[in-house]
Amino acid sequence: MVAIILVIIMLIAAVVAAVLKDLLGAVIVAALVSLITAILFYLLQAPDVAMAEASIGAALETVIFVIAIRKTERFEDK
Amino acid sequence: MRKIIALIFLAILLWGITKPVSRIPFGTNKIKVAEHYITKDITETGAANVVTSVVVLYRGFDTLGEVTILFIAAIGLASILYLPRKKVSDEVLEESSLILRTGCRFLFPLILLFGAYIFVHGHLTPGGGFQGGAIIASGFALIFLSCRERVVSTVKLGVVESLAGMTFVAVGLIGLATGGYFLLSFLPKGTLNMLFSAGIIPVIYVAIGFKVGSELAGIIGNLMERTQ
Amino acid sequence: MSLEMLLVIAFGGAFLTYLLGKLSPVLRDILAVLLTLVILAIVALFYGRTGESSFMNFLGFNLSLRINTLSWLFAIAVATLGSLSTIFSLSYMKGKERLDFYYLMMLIVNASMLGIVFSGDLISFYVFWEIMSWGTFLLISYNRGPALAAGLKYIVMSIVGSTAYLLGMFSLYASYSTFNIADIASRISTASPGYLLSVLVLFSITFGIKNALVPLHTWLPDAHSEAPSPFSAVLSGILIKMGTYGFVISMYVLVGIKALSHLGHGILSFHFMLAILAAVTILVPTFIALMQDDAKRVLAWSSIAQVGYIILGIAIGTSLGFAGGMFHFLNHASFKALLFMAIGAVEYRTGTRDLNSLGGIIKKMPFTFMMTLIGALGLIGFPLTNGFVSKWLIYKTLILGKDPFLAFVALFGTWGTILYAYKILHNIFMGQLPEEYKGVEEAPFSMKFPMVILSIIIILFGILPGIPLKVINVIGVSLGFKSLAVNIWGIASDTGALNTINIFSAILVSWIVVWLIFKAAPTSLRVEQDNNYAAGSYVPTGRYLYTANFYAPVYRIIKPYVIDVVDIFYMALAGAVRTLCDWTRRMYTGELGSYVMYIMLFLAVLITMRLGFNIW
Amino acid sequence: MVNPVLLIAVPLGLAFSLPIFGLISKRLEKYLPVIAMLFNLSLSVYLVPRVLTHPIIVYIGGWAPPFGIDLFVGPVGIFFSVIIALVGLLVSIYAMDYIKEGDTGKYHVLFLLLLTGAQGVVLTGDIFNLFVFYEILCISSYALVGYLRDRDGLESAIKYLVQGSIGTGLVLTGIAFIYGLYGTLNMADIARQINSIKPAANFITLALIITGLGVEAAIFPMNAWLPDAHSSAPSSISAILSGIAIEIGVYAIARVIFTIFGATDILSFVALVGIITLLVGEMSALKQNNIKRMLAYSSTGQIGLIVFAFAIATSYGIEAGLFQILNHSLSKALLFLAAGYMIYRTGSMEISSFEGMGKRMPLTSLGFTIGAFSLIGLPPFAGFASKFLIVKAALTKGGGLYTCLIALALVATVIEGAYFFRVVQVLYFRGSNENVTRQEAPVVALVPFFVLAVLIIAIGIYPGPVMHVLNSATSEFVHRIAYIQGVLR
Amino acid sequence: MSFLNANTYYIAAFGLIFIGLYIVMAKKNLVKVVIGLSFVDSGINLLLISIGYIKGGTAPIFSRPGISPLKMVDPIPQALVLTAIVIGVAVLALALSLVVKLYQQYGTLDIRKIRGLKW
Repeated sequence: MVAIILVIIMLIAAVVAAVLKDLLGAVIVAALVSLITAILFYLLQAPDVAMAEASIGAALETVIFVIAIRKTERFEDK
Repeated sequence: MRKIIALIFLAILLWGITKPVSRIPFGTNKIKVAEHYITKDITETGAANVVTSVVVLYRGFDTLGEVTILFIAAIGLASILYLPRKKVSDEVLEESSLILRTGCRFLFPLILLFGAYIFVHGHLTPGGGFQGGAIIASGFALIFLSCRERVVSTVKLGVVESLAGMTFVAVGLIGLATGGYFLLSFLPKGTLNMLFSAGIIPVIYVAIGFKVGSELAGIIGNLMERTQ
Repeated sequence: MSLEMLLVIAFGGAFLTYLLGKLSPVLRDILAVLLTLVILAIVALFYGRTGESSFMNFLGFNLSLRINTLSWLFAIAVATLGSLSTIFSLSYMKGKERLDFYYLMMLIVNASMLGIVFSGDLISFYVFWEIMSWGTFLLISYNRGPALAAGLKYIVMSIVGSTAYLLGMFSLYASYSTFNIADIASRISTASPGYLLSVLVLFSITFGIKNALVPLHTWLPDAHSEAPSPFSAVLSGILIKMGTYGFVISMYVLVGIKALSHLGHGILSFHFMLAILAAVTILVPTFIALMQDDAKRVLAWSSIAQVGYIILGIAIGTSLGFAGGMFHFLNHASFKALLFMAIGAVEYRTGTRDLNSLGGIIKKMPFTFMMTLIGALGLIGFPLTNGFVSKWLIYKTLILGKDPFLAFVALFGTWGTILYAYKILHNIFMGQLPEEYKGVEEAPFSMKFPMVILSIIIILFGILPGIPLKVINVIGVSLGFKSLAVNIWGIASDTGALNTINIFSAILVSWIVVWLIFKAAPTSLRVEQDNNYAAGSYVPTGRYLYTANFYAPVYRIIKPYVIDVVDIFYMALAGAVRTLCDWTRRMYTGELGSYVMYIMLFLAVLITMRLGFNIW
Repeated sequence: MVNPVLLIAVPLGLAFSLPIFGLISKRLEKYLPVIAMLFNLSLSVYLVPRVLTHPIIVYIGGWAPPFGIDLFVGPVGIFFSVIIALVGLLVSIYAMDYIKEGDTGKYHVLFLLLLTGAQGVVLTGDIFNLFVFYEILCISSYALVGYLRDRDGLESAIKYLVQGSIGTGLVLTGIAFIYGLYGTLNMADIARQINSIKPAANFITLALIITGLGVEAAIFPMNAWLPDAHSSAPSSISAILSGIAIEIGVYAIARVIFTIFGATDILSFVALVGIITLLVGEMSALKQNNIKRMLAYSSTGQIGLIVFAFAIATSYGIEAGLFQILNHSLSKALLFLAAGYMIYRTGSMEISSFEGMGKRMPLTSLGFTIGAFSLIGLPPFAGFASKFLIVKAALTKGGGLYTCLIALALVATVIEGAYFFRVVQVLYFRGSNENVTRQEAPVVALVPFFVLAVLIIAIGIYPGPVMHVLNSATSEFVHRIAYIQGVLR
Repeated sequence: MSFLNANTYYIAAFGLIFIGLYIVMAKKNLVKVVIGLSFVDSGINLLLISIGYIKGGTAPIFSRPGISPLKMVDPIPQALVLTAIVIGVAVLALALSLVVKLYQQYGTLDIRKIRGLKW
């Protein structure tokens, strides 16, 4: 049951990331998606992967995204 | 128009994908090879964490490739962001606050320590070189972002990553020289759940930890500094 | 001396010449001439030899070289023209750029032609054929300017031809699992007519392109007129005859005379269709030639027309016709090479070959005029030149074969030939000498020499046609034709004999009669050209160029009909292909999203085909 | 006996250590790829004779397949590794002088890793390992395409990256399905369990993998990245991408179709796709004025021809395809390398700017001409032998479909001839012939030209030794059971 | 509902993959495209892990004595996913560095405007 709720949140977050015009917001939402994926990995009895996804997918990727957005532009259509 | 076509393609893809998925019912999988790993793991490798033994020993060659890929990304990123003139800018951002700086200076060694713990214990507990390396890198990211100080220059990071990579290959070659197989686990298996056990796993994971940490830190550092 | 050695000498010598050219141009020239002469000598020594030997293994197939009288005949023509044109090049090409390259290509083309005629299997035939093609391409392009377009046209058509050849060759291989010509020939008798026909059609495309058979001729006029003159001589004299050789090989050696006669009947039979094409090839190009103003272009179109006679003779497929066609091939090689060389000599001295601006060169270059005259007479088919004999044979064949239409076409073509041959003679050599050509000199020795040799051949074969006809008869018999009654003076056929002694005496007698009549008549007064009454007004010192356009009425009549429709069609086709190609690449729009969609499209197509249509 | 794993380990170790050598001396960097490739070349040539009789199966880490990763060093693998090492060696010699801009040390590392990735793909016997090496190949080529950091380079690199990532994503999905269905990743072990592609699940898996690999192999319509990437990369990289990378893609597809799935059913479709690729490539190239883009489109076309030859699937066809791969590697590398210096001298990629090159850079032009002639398939160059084999394979296969397709392929050859001969004319016969100063490419660049040209001619005249290797290689593809039994004994 | 229950993770995985693919195909901002790529990666990882899962299984770690090997989930997909995650971050870092450089050259991230190479 927890899984279903998490999945629903995750998919909604993914759609939001697709739609959002604010790239920074989209990246934060994408980080949320990664985080939920990490939790799902944990639920699937994969703690190694969960750790990796949390530290790499959720944290470092987001950092890289944020840096990139700061170097470019924040809003999608300008 | 474009969106509709995209959706049509995705619908067809969905249609196709249901076929194999329906042949793989969720939660029932357990097949020969994996079973071998699980049952023979302790006697063959001496590592408590089966995932680790798969990653480093059974499929160690993949891991070598994977490390290479990260290496390529770091090098490629540096070459793309390369600035001909030594124009690595001390970009003028507002000074970060004292609290932040103090906080991250306090946190930084702890994060490093935690990362090191993770990769040293890769064969015993969840985690390993990649996770530990990533945590170390996030420590560096913290420093880069909050304190805006360059703790370690990218050149030094480069040396660390090269040495770590060479260690990996060298371990493999030593295995080839001693036992005739590349990446052979030539060290003793030791006793289960001890720190120094499971053959070459700790050695390789330490190397990977340093490598991944320095590469990811280098990537973030380069992205921060090398772009105006 | 084996055939392999000959080819090694020919190809190796070519490269050696190139390398030597880097050292010293003089040595290079000497070596080039020496090489061609050596080859000529070797080939001449090969006379009467037959045999086949395998020389290397290529991809599991034995490549072999083979010699018999047929290939010897072609080889001797190749070697002769090769050496003569190389000698001609010595002065013609002097001072031009990149001569090492020129000689290299010239010698390679010659060597590859030898390779073609000596090859005993279809693969080596193809290999040498292609080497010849790209060598020719490079030589045609050598002159830059408009030559580039000509070269490109040539090579594209040539690749089309080799494509057809490859298909034909491999379909033969698929049926008989051998590439050896003799082996295929021995097994082919059981093949179905439809299959044979398809193979023959494929080969005919290849050889038709090289042989410039209408409607595959369009590369030739450009290529011949733009190539350097010595090479034009080779091109027209022998290179396009490789197509003739190919026709002979594919029709009479591979398929064989017996199977060939079963390919369709009456008007729809293969050789009759080929003959019709040959007739068209005679008719249209002759009159197009008439309308050209560039001397080499006239000769180029004339080459197409003359090739028509050759193919006509060969296609009819009686022993007389075959002999006529083969003999005409030799003759055309001699007189057309001679004419190209003569025009080349004129161009070398005057710098132009435009028929409308030349004139009166006879005073400055009488020797060249004599040579041109002999060549033109041969071309027309004047008695006591070799052209007469071969055309006589062809007419005879047509009349005997009860093909009045073809015979008429052939005759009609000869009338056109007379017109343009005279046009060349007159516009270049007769009339008034323009001011700018007052300082023109006679051609140098290295140009005279090959021309003399060729004109001797023309006269010799005209008076003693038995020399080549005996060889040709041997070939014909070996291919399964009836033997002809050949003697040194001529040839006998069902309805009469050709005997050059009779002709010789008849001409001698009439000559004497005419001379006597002229002697008897009062002597006429020679006046200078501008010595005429002008009513006191100014007499222009410029030219009276009344000759330039003296076929005007004929032009008016034929102009609407003799357009090179085929060329226009090909050009339109090429344009359409280019447009199509241009549109194809619009697919790469530069937009990332579409590119990713292409990937998904492929996947979607695969899935739909499997799940929707259950194809696999 | 020398362990073939060194073919991968040594270049990898050298690549890792290259930055450290770079710290010691900047000038040392560029020699390392040469050394690595020299080592690889000599080792692979040394291994050829023994591999032809008995494939060497290397267990990595001492784990027997299917539990560990194995390298299958068979005739195919050794054939490809000779090509990779040879072309890689020549291009790295060329690059010693050619690459001057940017962070050259990084270039050499990436270049070496690209070749290592290719080497790994052809040797490995494990499908996930194949994927990993494939990613090494792809990612280093993304970075190298953008190496010059100009507008075109960056644009094509990002486009290539996105398309390539989608492709590898599809491959990984396919591998996930394979694992789910058969529980193993060893190719022989998978092949043992798959008997046909009749079940829809198998087919979809195959489709995913083919599509994914097809992106790198540049099969139409997944080849949109190719003209961009090949034309805007540094010429040495274009040569490698064209001469090696896409061939590796084709190899991977062939391995998947022939060995893993045994999917001979879909081959007529693949043949069709190959011919379409060929036609589209050649037609797009015809009116192209940018020389590198023209060569890139021509690569697409040649890949189509190779795919077609493989799809004939008789032993003749596979043999012909492998031969064409060899020919294309040599010729296209030569073409790109020669074009590279011509572009360098003129500063423009327009074909029209190469007027008079025949005088200005005679040897470079000669190299270009030989490459072009070979690619068109003129004797006595290597291209003739491969074209010959392809036509032979198609027509001996028989059947209306293949006859029509080979006719279309030959039509495409005509188009190819048209644009290559146009360039040859520009090189030698167009433009003023006034005294142009001779500006030949440096000796370091001429060495690869010379070696490639000699090889092209030598193979064209004596294809025998190559055919010897190809025969065994073909049987490795054809005899699937022997492969399985060899690995899982 | 039982279908949902049984296939939650597959739905999650393919949902992510499809949203990612959709973004790559239909969105025009390069950063968005890269986000899409990362979604595809995550989706595939999730797919692999769910393929290796066993109902009621434990993590494949002998963390304490007495764990039955037979109840462990499949370790191989986990190993593969570790690799895939690292590959994903590598590609992403490279992509973003290209994006940043590209922005300096073109001044836009709109892929419809970045069309210097076509035809």
